Amino acid sequence: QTQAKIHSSVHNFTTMCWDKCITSTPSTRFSRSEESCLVSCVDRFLDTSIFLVKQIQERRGSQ
Amino acid sequence: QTQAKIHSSVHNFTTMCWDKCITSTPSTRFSRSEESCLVSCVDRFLDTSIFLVKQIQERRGSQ
Amino acid sequence: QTQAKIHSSVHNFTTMCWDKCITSTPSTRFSRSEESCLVSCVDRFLDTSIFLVKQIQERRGSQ
Amino acid sequence: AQQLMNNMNERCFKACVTKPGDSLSSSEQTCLTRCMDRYMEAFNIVSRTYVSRLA
Amino acid sequence: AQQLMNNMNERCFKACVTKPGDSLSSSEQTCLTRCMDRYMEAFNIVSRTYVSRLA
Amino acid sequence: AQQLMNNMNERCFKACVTKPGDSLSSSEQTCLTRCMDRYMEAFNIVSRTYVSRLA
Repeated sequence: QTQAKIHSSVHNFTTMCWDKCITSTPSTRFSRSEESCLVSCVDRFLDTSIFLVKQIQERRGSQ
Repeated sequence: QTQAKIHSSVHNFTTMCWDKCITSTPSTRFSRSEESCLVSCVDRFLDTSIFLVKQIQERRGSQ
Repeated sequence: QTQAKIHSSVHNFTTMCWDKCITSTPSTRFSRSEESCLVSCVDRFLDTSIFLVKQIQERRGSQ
Repeated sequence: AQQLMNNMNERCFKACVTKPGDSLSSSEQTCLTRCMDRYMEAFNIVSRTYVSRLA
Repeated sequence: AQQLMNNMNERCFKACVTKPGDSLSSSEQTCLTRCMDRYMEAFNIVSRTYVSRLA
Repeated sequence: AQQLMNNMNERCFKACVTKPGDSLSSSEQTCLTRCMDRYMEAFNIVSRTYVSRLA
Protein backbone atom coordinates (compact mmCIF):
# COMPACT_ATOMS: atom_id res chain seq x y z
CA GLN A 1 0.00 0.00 0.00
CA THR A 2 1.39 3.37 -0.96
CA GLN A 3 1.89 6.29 1.43
CA ALA A 4 -0.73 8.35 -0.43
CA LYS A 5 -3.39 5.64 -0.12
CA ILE A 6 -2.75 5.27 3.62
CA HIS A 7 -3.05 9.03 4.05
CA SER A 8 -6.31 9.16 2.16
CA SER A 9 -7.69 6.26 4.25
CA VAL A 10 -6.78 8.06 7.50
CA HIS A 11 -8.70 11.12 6.31
CA ASN A 12 -11.72 9.00 5.34
CA PHE A 13 -11.70 7.09 8.64
CA THR A 14 -11.33 10.32 10.65
CA THR A 15 -14.41 11.91 9.09
CA MET A 16 -16.45 8.66 9.19
CA CYS A 17 -15.56 7.84 12.81
CA TRP A 18 -15.92 11.48 13.91
CA ASP A 19 -19.47 11.46 12.54
CA LYS A 20 -20.20 8.12 14.25
CA CYS A 21 -18.59 8.79 17.66
CA ILE A 22 -18.65 12.54 18.34
CA THR A 23 -22.29 13.48 18.71
CA SER A 24 -22.14 16.19 21.40
CA THR A 25 -20.56 19.66 21.22
CA PRO A 26 -16.74 19.42 21.27
CA SER A 27 -15.39 19.81 24.81
CA THR A 28 -11.97 20.41 26.41
CA ARG A 29 -11.25 16.70 26.15
CA PHE A 30 -12.78 13.52 24.75
CA SER A 31 -14.91 11.49 27.11
CA ARG A 32 -13.61 7.97 27.71
CA SER A 33 -16.45 6.56 25.57
CA GLU A 34 -15.73 8.93 22.67
CA GLU A 35 -12.05 7.99 22.66
CA SER A 36 -12.68 4.23 22.81
CA CYS A 37 -15.37 4.60 20.13
CA LEU A 38 -12.82 6.22 17.77
CA VAL A 39 -10.34 3.36 18.26
CA SER A 40 -13.01 0.65 17.93
CA CYS A 41 -14.54 2.38 14.91
CA VAL A 42 -11.29 2.03 12.94
CA ASP A 43 -10.67 -1.54 14.14
CA ARG A 44 -14.22 -2.78 13.52
CA PHE A 45 -14.36 -1.07 10.10
CA LEU A 46 -11.23 -2.93 9.06
CA ASP A 47 -12.70 -6.15 10.54
CA THR A 48 -15.86 -5.52 8.49
CA SER A 49 -13.86 -5.21 5.26
CA ILE A 50 -11.99 -8.44 5.99
CA PHE A 51 -15.20 -10.23 7.00
CA LEU A 52 -17.06 -9.22 3.83
CA VAL A 53 -14.16 -10.18 1.55
CA LYS A 54 -13.99 -13.62 3.23
CA GLN A 55 -17.74 -14.12 2.83
CA ILE A 56 -17.48 -13.41 -0.88
CA GLN A 57 -14.52 -15.75 -1.31
CA GLU A 58 -16.30 -18.57 0.54
CA ARG A 59 -19.31 -18.27 -1.75
CA ARG A 60 -17.16 -18.28 -4.84
CA GLY A 61 -15.40 -21.39 -3.52
CA SER A 62 -18.69 -23.22 -2.91
CA GLN A 63 -20.16 -22.47 -6.33
CA GLN B 1 -23.23 7.27 -23.03
CA THR B 2 -20.06 5.36 -22.31
CA GLN B 3 -19.89 2.13 -20.32
CA ALA B 4 -17.86 3.84 -17.57
CA LYS B 5 -20.44 6.61 -17.11
CA ILE B 6 -23.29 4.08 -16.84
CA HIS B 7 -21.33 2.11 -14.25
CA SER B 8 -20.66 5.19 -12.19
CA SER B 9 -24.37 6.14 -12.34
CA VAL B 10 -25.41 2.69 -11.15
CA HIS B 11 -23.10 3.05 -8.14
CA ASN B 12 -24.46 6.53 -7.36
CA PHE B 13 -28.08 5.41 -7.70
CA THR B 14 -27.47 2.34 -5.53
CA THR B 15 -26.08 4.37 -2.63
CA MET B 16 -28.67 7.15 -3.00
CA CYS B 17 -31.65 4.78 -3.25
CA TRP B 18 -30.28 2.49 -0.52
CA ASP B 19 -30.15 5.51 1.82
CA LYS B 20 -33.70 6.55 0.80
CA CYS B 21 -35.39 3.13 0.85
CA ILE B 22 -33.56 0.86 3.32
CA THR B 23 -34.15 2.36 6.75
CA SER B 24 -34.42 -0.75 8.93
CA THR B 25 -31.72 -3.32 9.78
CA PRO B 26 -30.99 -5.55 6.75
CA SER B 27 -33.02 -8.76 6.86
CA THR B 28 -32.97 -12.12 5.02
CA ARG B 29 -34.93 -10.52 2.20
CA PHE B 30 -36.27 -7.16 1.10
CA SER B 31 -39.81 -6.31 2.11
CA ARG B 32 -42.13 -5.71 -0.84
CA SER B 33 -42.11 -1.97 -0.09
CA GLU B 34 -38.32 -1.79 0.04
CA GLU B 35 -37.98 -3.52 -3.32
CA SER B 36 -40.60 -1.38 -5.06
CA CYS B 37 -39.05 1.74 -3.46
CA LEU B 38 -35.68 0.86 -5.03
CA VAL B 39 -37.21 0.49 -8.50
CA SER B 40 -39.33 3.66 -8.19
CA CYS B 41 -36.37 5.59 -6.76
CA VAL B 42 -34.34 5.03 -9.94
CA ASP B 43 -37.31 5.70 -12.24
CA ARG B 44 -38.47 8.85 -10.46
CA PHE B 45 -34.92 10.20 -10.18
CA LEU B 46 -34.56 9.89 -13.95
CA ASP B 47 -38.02 11.48 -14.37
CA THR B 48 -36.88 14.33 -12.12
CA SER B 49 -33.80 14.98 -14.26
CA ILE B 50 -35.90 15.03 -17.43
CA PHE B 51 -38.56 17.22 -15.80
CA LEU B 52 -36.04 19.80 -14.61
CA VAL B 53 -34.24 19.96 -17.96
CA LYS B 54 -37.59 20.54 -19.72
CA GLN B 55 -38.52 23.30 -17.27
CA ILE B 56 -35.26 25.09 -17.99
CA GLN B 57 -35.68 24.74 -21.74
CA GLU B 58 -39.27 26.07 -21.61
CA ARG B 59 -38.12 29.16 -19.73
CA ARG B 60 -35.31 29.77 -22.16
CA GLY B 61 -37.80 29.47 -25.03
CA SER B 62 -40.22 31.95 -23.45
CA GLN B 63 -37.61 34.61 -22.75
CA GLN C 1 -7.35 31.98 -6.84
CA THR C 2 -8.30 30.58 -10.20
CA GLN C 3 -11.74 30.87 -11.79
CA ALA C 4 -12.22 27.09 -11.60
CA LYS C 5 -11.47 26.96 -7.87
CA ILE C 6 -13.94 29.78 -7.15
CA HIS C 7 -16.61 27.98 -9.17
CA SER C 8 -16.05 24.75 -7.32
CA SER C 9 -16.23 26.59 -3.96
CA VAL C 10 -19.55 28.21 -4.92
CA HIS C 11 -20.99 24.75 -5.71
CA ASN C 12 -19.71 23.36 -2.40
CA PHE C 13 -21.06 26.30 -0.39
CA THR C 14 -24.43 26.13 -2.15
CA THR C 15 -24.97 22.46 -1.25
CA MET C 16 -23.59 22.87 2.30
CA CYS C 17 -25.62 26.02 3.07
CA TRP C 18 -28.73 24.63 1.34
CA ASP C 19 -28.54 21.59 3.65
CA LYS C 20 -28.02 23.85 6.71
CA CYS C 21 -30.61 26.54 5.96
CA ILE C 22 -33.41 25.04 3.83
CA THR C 23 -35.15 22.51 6.05
CA SER C 24 -38.78 22.87 4.95
CA THR C 25 -40.35 21.99 1.59
CA PRO C 26 -39.31 24.55 -1.07
CA SER C 27 -41.91 27.32 -1.43
CA THR C 28 -42.64 30.11 -3.94
CA ARG C 29 -40.02 32.26 -2.23
CA PHE C 30 -37.43 32.06 0.53
CA SER C 31 -38.52 33.16 3.98
CA ARG C 32 -36.52 36.09 5.34
CA SER C 33 -34.74 33.75 7.78
CA GLU C 34 -33.79 31.28 5.02
CA GLU C 35 -32.32 34.04 2.88
CA SER C 36 -30.33 35.62 5.71
CA CYS C 37 -29.17 32.14 6.80
CA LEU C 38 -27.74 31.51 3.31
CA VAL C 39 -25.77 34.78 3.37
CA SER C 40 -24.54 34.28 6.96
CA CYS C 41 -23.67 30.65 6.24
CA VAL C 42 -21.17 31.67 3.55
CA ASP C 43 -19.77 34.56 5.62
CA ARG C 44 -19.42 32.59 8.85
CA PHE C 45 -17.90 29.59 7.03
CA LEU C 46 -15.21 31.88 5.60
CA ASP C 47 -14.75 33.42 9.08
CA THR C 48 -14.36 29.92 10.50
CA SER C 49 -11.60 29.07 8.01
CA ILE C 50 -9.74 32.28 8.82
CA PHE C 51 -10.24 31.78 12.57
CA LEU C 52 -8.88 28.23 12.52
CA VAL C 53 -5.87 29.13 10.39
CA LYS C 54 -5.03 31.98 12.82
CA GLN C 55 -5.33 29.64 15.82
CA ILE C 56 -2.89 27.22 14.23
CA GLN C 57 -0.43 30.00 13.39
CA GLU C 58 -0.57 31.41 16.95
CA ARG C 59 0.26 28.01 18.40
CA ARG C 60 3.14 27.51 16.04
CA GLY C 61 4.45 30.96 16.99
CA SER C 62 4.26 30.21 20.73
CA GLN C 63 6.07 26.89 20.51
CA ALA D 1 -23.77 24.09 -15.66
CA GLN D 2 -23.54 20.29 -15.43
CA GLN D 3 -22.40 20.47 -11.80
CA LEU D 4 -25.28 22.84 -10.96
CA MET D 5 -27.80 20.49 -12.60
CA ASN D 6 -26.43 17.42 -10.81
CA ASN D 7 -26.48 19.04 -7.37
CA MET D 8 -29.93 20.56 -7.99
CA ASN D 9 -31.37 17.24 -9.19
CA GLU D 10 -30.08 15.48 -6.10
CA ARG D 11 -31.29 18.11 -3.60
CA CYS D 12 -34.70 18.61 -5.23
CA PHE D 13 -35.32 14.86 -5.62
CA LYS D 14 -34.46 14.46 -1.92
CA ALA D 15 -36.69 17.37 -0.88
CA CYS D 16 -39.69 16.71 -3.14
CA VAL D 17 -39.85 12.94 -3.81
CA THR D 18 -39.73 11.56 -0.29
CA LYS D 19 -41.60 8.33 -1.12
CA PRO D 20 -41.02 7.49 -4.80
CA GLY D 21 -44.28 6.21 -6.39
CA ASP D 22 -45.42 4.99 -9.81
CA SER D 23 -44.97 8.40 -11.42
CA LEU D 24 -44.18 12.00 -10.45
CA SER D 25 -47.40 13.27 -8.84
CA SER D 26 -48.57 16.80 -9.63
CA SER D 27 -47.68 17.95 -6.13
CA GLU D 28 -44.19 16.53 -6.59
CA GLN D 29 -43.90 18.40 -9.90
CA THR D 30 -45.02 21.66 -8.26
CA CYS D 31 -42.46 21.11 -5.52
CA LEU D 32 -39.71 20.38 -8.09
CA THR D 33 -40.44 23.57 -10.04
CA ARG D 34 -40.26 25.66 -6.86
CA CYS D 35 -37.18 23.81 -5.67
CA MET D 36 -35.43 24.52 -8.96
CA ASP D 37 -36.17 28.24 -8.64
CA ARG D 38 -35.04 28.30 -5.00
CA TYR D 39 -31.88 26.32 -5.74
CA MET D 40 -30.83 28.73 -8.48
CA GLU D 41 -31.65 31.66 -6.21
CA ALA D 42 -29.52 30.06 -3.44
CA PHE D 43 -26.70 29.59 -5.94
CA ASN D 44 -26.87 33.28 -6.87
CA ILE D 45 -27.00 34.43 -3.22
CA VAL D 46 -24.01 32.24 -2.32
CA SER D 47 -22.11 33.35 -5.40
CA ARG D 48 -22.71 37.05 -4.72
CA THR D 49 -21.80 36.74 -1.03
CA TYR D 50 -18.63 34.80 -1.75
CA VAL D 51 -17.43 37.10 -4.53
CA SER D 52 -18.03 40.19 -2.36
CA ARG D 53 -15.69 38.64 0.24
CA LEU D 54 -12.97 38.03 -2.31
CA ALA D 55 -12.99 41.66 -3.48
CA ALA E 1 -15.84 -4.32 -8.18
CA GLN E 2 -13.65 -2.13 -5.93
CA GLN E 3 -16.23 0.66 -5.96
CA LEU E 4 -19.01 -1.81 -5.10
CA MET E 5 -16.97 -3.22 -2.17
CA ASN E 6 -16.13 0.26 -0.81
CA ASN E 7 -19.74 1.48 -0.92
CA MET E 8 -21.04 -1.81 0.53
CA ASN E 9 -18.48 -1.76 3.37
CA GLU E 10 -19.46 1.77 4.29
CA ARG E 11 -23.23 1.18 4.16
CA CYS E 12 -23.12 -2.16 5.97
CA PHE E 13 -20.74 -0.90 8.66
CA LYS E 14 -23.08 2.04 9.22
CA ALA E 15 -26.18 -0.19 9.31
CA CYS E 16 -24.80 -3.08 11.38
CA VAL E 17 -22.06 -1.70 13.67
CA THR E 18 -23.87 1.17 15.35
CA LYS E 19 -21.75 1.12 18.53
CA PRO E 20 -18.31 -0.30 17.67
CA GLY E 21 -17.13 -2.64 20.47
CA ASP E 22 -14.08 -4.80 21.23
CA SER E 23 -14.81 -7.19 18.36
CA LEU E 24 -17.51 -7.91 15.78
CA SER E 25 -20.28 -9.61 17.77
CA SER E 26 -22.10 -12.58 16.26
CA SER E 27 -25.24 -10.49 15.77
CA GLU E 28 -23.18 -7.87 13.95
CA GLN E 29 -21.72 -10.61 11.75
CA THR E 30 -25.19 -11.96 10.95
CA CYS E 31 -26.32 -8.43 10.09
CA LEU E 32 -23.25 -7.90 7.86
CA THR E 33 -23.87 -11.12 5.92
CA ARG E 34 -27.50 -10.15 5.30
CA CYS E 35 -26.53 -6.57 4.47
CA MET E 36 -24.02 -7.83 1.89
CA ASP E 37 -26.70 -9.93 0.21
CA ARG E 38 -29.23 -7.09 0.25
CA TYR E 39 -26.69 -4.56 -1.04
CA MET E 40 -25.79 -6.75 -4.00
CA GLU E 41 -29.49 -7.36 -4.65
CA ALA E 42 -30.10 -3.59 -4.53
CA PHE E 43 -27.23 -3.07 -6.96
CA ASN E 44 -28.80 -5.58 -9.36
CA ILE E 45 -32.29 -4.06 -9.05
CA VAL E 46 -30.92 -0.57 -9.68
CA SER E 47 -28.78 -1.78 -12.55
CA ARG E 48 -31.69 -3.60 -14.24
CA THR E 49 -34.07 -0.65 -13.78
CA TYR E 50 -31.58 1.86 -15.09
CA VAL E 51 -30.55 -0.19 -18.12
CA SER E 52 -34.21 -0.81 -19.05
CA ARG E 53 -34.68 2.97 -19.15
CA LEU E 54 -31.70 3.46 -21.43
CA ALA E 55 -33.01 0.91 -23.94
CA ALA F 1 -2.44 19.31 5.52
CA GLN F 2 -4.92 20.95 3.11
CA GLN F 3 -7.21 17.92 3.28
CA LEU F 4 -7.06 17.94 7.09
CA MET F 5 -7.94 21.66 7.18
CA ASN F 6 -10.84 21.26 4.76
CA ASN F 7 -12.40 18.34 6.64
CA MET F 8 -11.83 20.03 10.02
CA ASN F 9 -13.38 23.32 8.81
CA GLU F 10 -16.44 21.49 7.56
CA ARG F 11 -16.95 19.35 10.71
CA CYS F 12 -16.26 22.18 13.15
CA PHE F 13 -18.46 24.65 11.29
CA LYS F 14 -21.26 22.05 11.34
CA ALA F 15 -20.75 21.30 15.05
CA CYS F 16 -20.22 24.84 16.35
CA VAL F 17 -22.11 27.24 14.04
CA THR F 18 -25.58 25.68 14.03
CA LYS F 19 -27.41 28.95 13.29
CA PRO F 20 -25.08 31.30 11.41
CA GLY F 21 -25.50 34.87 12.71
CA ASP F 22 -24.01 38.31 11.96
CA SER F 23 -20.56 37.35 13.26
CA LEU F 24 -18.85 34.46 15.06
CA SER F 25 -20.02 34.76 18.68
CA SER F 26 -17.51 34.20 21.49
CA SER F 27 -19.18 30.90 22.40
CA GLU F 28 -18.88 29.79 18.77
CA GLN F 29 -15.19 30.75 18.83
CA THR F 30 -14.63 28.77 22.04
CA CYS F 31 -16.37 25.80 20.47
CA LEU F 32 -14.25 26.10 17.30
CA THR F 33 -10.99 26.16 19.27
CA ARG F 34 -12.01 23.03 21.19
CA CYS F 35 -13.30 21.36 18.04
CA MET F 36 -9.97 22.00 16.30
CA ASP F 37 -8.07 20.37 19.18
CA ARG F 38 -10.45 17.40 19.28
CA TYR F 39 -10.38 16.95 15.50
CA MET F 40 -6.59 16.82 15.45
CA GLU F 41 -6.63 14.42 18.40
CA ALA F 42 -9.16 12.23 16.54
CA PHE F 43 -6.91 12.31 13.48
CA ASN F 44 -3.96 11.14 15.59
CA ILE F 45 -5.97 8.38 17.30
CA VAL F 46 -7.28 7.11 13.96
CA SER F 47 -3.83 7.33 12.39
CA ARG F 48 -2.18 5.40 15.25
CA THR F 49 -4.88 2.72 15.31
CA TYR F 50 -4.79 2.24 11.55
CA VAL F 51 -0.99 2.09 11.31
CA SER F 52 -0.81 -0.44 14.17
CA ARG F 53 -3.15 -2.69 12.15
CA LEU F 54 -0.97 -2.44 9.06
CA ALA F 55 2.15 -3.49 10.96
